[in-house]
Amino acid sequence: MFQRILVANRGEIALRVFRACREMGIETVAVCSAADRGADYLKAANESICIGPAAANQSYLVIKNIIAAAEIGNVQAIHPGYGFLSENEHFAEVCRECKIEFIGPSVDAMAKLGDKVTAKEIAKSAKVNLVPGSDGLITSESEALVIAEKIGYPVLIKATAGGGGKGMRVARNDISLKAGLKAAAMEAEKAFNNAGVYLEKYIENPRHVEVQIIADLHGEVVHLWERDCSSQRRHQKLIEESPAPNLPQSVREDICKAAVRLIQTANYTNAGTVEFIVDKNNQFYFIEVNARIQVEHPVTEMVTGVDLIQQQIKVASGEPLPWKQRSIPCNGSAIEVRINAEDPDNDFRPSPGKITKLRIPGGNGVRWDSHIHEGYVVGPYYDSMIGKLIVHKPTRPEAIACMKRCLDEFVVEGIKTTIPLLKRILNHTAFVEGKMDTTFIEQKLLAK
Amino acid sequence: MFQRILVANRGEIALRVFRACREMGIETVAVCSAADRGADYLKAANESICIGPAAANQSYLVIKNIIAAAEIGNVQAIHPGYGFLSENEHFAEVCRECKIEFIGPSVDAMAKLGDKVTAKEIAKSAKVNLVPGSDGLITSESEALVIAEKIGYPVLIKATAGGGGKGMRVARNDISLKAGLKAAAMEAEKAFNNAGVYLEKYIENPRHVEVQIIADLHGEVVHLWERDCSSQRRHQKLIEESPAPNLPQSVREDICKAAVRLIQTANYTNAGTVEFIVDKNNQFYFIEVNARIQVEHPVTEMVTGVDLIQQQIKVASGEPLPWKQRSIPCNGSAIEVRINAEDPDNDFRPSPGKITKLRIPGGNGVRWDSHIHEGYVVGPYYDSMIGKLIVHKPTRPEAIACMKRCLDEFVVEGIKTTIPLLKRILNHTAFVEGKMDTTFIEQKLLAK
Amino acid sequence: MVEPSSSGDAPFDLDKLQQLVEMMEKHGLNEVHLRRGDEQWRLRRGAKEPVQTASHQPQAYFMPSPSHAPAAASAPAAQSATAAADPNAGGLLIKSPTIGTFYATPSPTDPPFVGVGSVVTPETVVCTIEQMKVFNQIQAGVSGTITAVLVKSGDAVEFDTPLFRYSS
Amino acid sequence: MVEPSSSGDAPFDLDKLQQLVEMMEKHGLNEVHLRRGDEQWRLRRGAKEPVQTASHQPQAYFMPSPSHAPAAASAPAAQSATAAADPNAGGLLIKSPTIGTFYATPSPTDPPFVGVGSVVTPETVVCTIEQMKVFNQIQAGVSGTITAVLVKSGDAVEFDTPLFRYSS
Repeated sequence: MFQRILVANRGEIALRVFRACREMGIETVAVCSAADRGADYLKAANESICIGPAAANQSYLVIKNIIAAAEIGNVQAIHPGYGFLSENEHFAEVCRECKIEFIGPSVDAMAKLGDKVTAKEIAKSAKVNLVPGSDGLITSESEALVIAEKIGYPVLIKATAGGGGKGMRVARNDISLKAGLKAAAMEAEKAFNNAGVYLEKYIENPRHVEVQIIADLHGEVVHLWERDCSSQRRHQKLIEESPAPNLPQSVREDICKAAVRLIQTANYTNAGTVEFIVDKNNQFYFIEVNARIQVEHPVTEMVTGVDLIQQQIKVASGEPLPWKQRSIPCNGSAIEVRINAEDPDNDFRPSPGKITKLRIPGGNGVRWDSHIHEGYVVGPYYDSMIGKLIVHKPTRPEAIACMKRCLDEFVVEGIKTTIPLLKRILNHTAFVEGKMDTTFIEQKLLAK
Repeated sequence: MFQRILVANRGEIALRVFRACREMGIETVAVCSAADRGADYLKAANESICIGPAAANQSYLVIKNIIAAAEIGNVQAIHPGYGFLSENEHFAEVCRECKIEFIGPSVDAMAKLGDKVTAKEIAKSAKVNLVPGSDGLITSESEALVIAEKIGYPVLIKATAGGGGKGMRVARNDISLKAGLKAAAMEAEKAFNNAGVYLEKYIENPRHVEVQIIADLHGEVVHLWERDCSSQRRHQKLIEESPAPNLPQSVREDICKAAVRLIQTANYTNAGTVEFIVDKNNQFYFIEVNARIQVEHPVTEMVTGVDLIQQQIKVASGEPLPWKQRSIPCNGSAIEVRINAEDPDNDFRPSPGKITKLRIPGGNGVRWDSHIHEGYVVGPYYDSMIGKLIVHKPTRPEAIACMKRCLDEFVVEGIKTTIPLLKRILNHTAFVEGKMDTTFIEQKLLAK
Repeated sequence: MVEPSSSGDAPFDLDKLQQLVEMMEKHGLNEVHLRRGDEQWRLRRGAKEPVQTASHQPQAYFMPSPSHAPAAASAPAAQSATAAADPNAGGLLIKSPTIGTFYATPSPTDPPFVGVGSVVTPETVVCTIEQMKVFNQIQAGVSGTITAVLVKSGDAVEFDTPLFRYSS
Repeated sequence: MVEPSSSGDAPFDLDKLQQLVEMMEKHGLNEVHLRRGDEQWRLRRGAKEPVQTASHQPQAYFMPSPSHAPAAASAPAAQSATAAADPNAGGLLIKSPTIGTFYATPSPTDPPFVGVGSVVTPETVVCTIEQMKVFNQIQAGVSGTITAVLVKSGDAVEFDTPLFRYSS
């Protein structure tokens, strides 16, 4: 086991790793920018090294500065957290060349899964469903009709050179497919000087469901069940939960097994997340792998009782996983909300500033992961997420009631936060009934 | 189910009940003294009524004021919390005469268990072990020798009129028993003008183990496993945990079953705690029943997943218990520390004052139950306990590591607290090995 | 014109001041103004408005914060007490010594114990407050003339709810 | 008309004032006004409104700044940089633009890039900082004369660690 680890991150996830290490008896070295220097959360580390000015591209994103800090800090391993360099395979490679363990997957696995085409090939060979499509450009109307019949309507016509929705059409039957092909090709020709189009099944109002996996260096791969992260605004997750509501047990098991197959096929190690979209018929399609720990990992920790950060460190140090798949439970229901320093009344613009008053809810079933405190200054330099509030209760209705109670108690003054929006989501029928999809917040809740 | 409940208490337990009710959709009415008026935690109630000046005997302890508040506040039930009027059977009686449900046991059960002699008779008829003894005054030396042989040495010779240790002797064999009987009788005659003495088995360095039970109004009684509360100073509990460490599974089951038998025999309903002392050979002896919710109830909530406050309210409203004994788990290990505003360097004198800085630990497995906040003024009027920090982890060593990490993170400025003492206990071999008894803090840790 | 006293030889006693400050903190005093002869001490905590002081008043006055503790004390409290007159209008107040239901009259058909203009002594019964069907007679506790009745018969009152305004 | 007192011979007791200010800060006092004879002290913290003062007082008026947000800014930072001279002694500083290991010389056998007394221009190389076996030449960035070298060869430095003191 490592004796000393550097955490190449900041804020709540850095604190999360410091805490996990402290409980394991592992020393930690923090890196910080000049903007974070002296922040309270750094006291949870054994040492703190300033690696550059506030701008992330001059501090948290500078590989050589972090490696220099690791050498000066005399650590054996680096935990990258999420964001910043966490999915940068070059960083992982440099770490290992410098004989510092990167707490994450192998460079090879990161590279393979980081490339969309290779990732899709891996999924195919692992017999994991991809969104079905034409597997190449459409050469004739009759070919398109055959494919559409095979994959089923509605289908999406997409320009191969496309972007920004241009040259894109949804077709719901043969007639609109024929018309759409022509219109899309013309539009694409005009916009991109390339008339090539292809077909893909159109997944309407999909759910975002992802599977947490962890794999050791000895070939053992287990899943830790799934999370539903459909409550999004502009592809930003706002609320995550485990288990996914209204997903039949057989589908839950199938999706989790698919994730394990894919991870095994990719020879992936350490923690990772396999993302899927799920349609109204509970068909699921592989989207991508997040080759790192995720913001929403606590909901999985609550229902399984597994400390994912500690398990990442143990796996990276060579320890075998301590359990088999069948001994990983999924107890009760856990929900996480992200508290962002954003102004919901002002198009969610970041709202930096000093927190003049702060009352954190507590009590039965409540977990709070955050580095902020009364008097903390939320800077303008980094992500606007300032804390994660997690509840864990025997049932989903109880978890929702607990979260609503917590958000009612929550007081943050001095900055604007997304708490009012979170309250609205928690009261929205679609959420209460567990019938969220990735569009409901923008199309139903925020629509005027 | 009740729609509106009054909480006849203050501070953390009042907040605990407000939160539980809010999650159940039940409105709450708070009562407060003039000293607590305007306190932040009262905002978690729907209404707050000032019932008198700061002194508890003019506010929280005045039955007619609380009943008046309940009538004005238009509630259907009163939750008494712990302390104050919670074990006052007259209060329970008045509540029910006023057609306000008292959320607790029946007056009859409170009265029976509140009386030591009756409680012992109930224990006997429930076949629950009491500390063995002479069952009356010793009439001759030979009788004493027979009894001592029966109950086994060491035995305690106690004056029937005794108090303050006078007329008390420990005898470890026949010789010291004979000598002790004479000496004790003489001392008692001199001190109390009554030479009567009796014998009791002397339990050396006992552990304090208690069993949480809950019983509905339909005859169902279940236990929620045991708690070890041996970490005490001057009979004040400092740290509580569940399950009790180093207690064989068969003993755990026996002690829990004994508690259920006793509660059934007493026709007791609602939540209660059956207290035992446990000797070095894991023999357990009934001491008393606490006919209320207890400070340390959260550790039981963590390992069983049951919300005890909500369950109290459900039972009081007539709902049957939703589970059978066999479906109540005991998962992982939970530890609670009480944070008291006391000065450990000054004989634990209360340390009231304004909290000028406060950093509450958080993260995985951490629960915080408290009404305090930065800027809160701890008054000199009430109990010095200002918060309960609870951790829940898969194993006891992990729970201890997590608690130590939390106490290291904890910052309270402006008042003195027991945190330094708690840290010392958590590092003490007896605690780490789970070999605490009720004397180790005073005799080993605090001894000079 | 101003002839400073000769007492200026001794420095300010900061230990006493410390004692005073702690006293203020403990007791939630907002302002203290002390003067003896030509020595005057004036301390203020948490005050918002500028204090007007006439420049040469020979008075020693203590001004504990207007009524109960400030800030934190701007309590929600039971809204049930509907004031018959504004209790914040200033003046001297007779407050409720307990919680219960206020009755201005001995019985529904009787006239009120007191009304505006009534002269009261400390022993004068000014109302009853009912708790658990018991009607507790409340005495004025002060001497003066009632200038306003602040609650109505049947109103719920809590501890310290203003009941009457009076002038001395 | 105003006859200033003769007590001005003794200076204000700033130690006492310090004690008083600390007392105010600790206890959240906003204002203190002390007077004995013609001596009066008046202190206020966190004041927003203009202060009205009687016009003819020969007052001594201290208003400690309500600003200075220390606390969070008194940073811990890596203790690894062992200063060869006190970096807090004042003066102008050349600070490290990055994190790494400081070397004063181009190679172990060479003399230092600069020493006390060296005259530097912005382009003068003053040291190298090693990161991942790469020795980055660090330029002075300022013009002046080096008056102190604050770190030793082989010391770890972090971003903003003071390296040299200089006079311009």
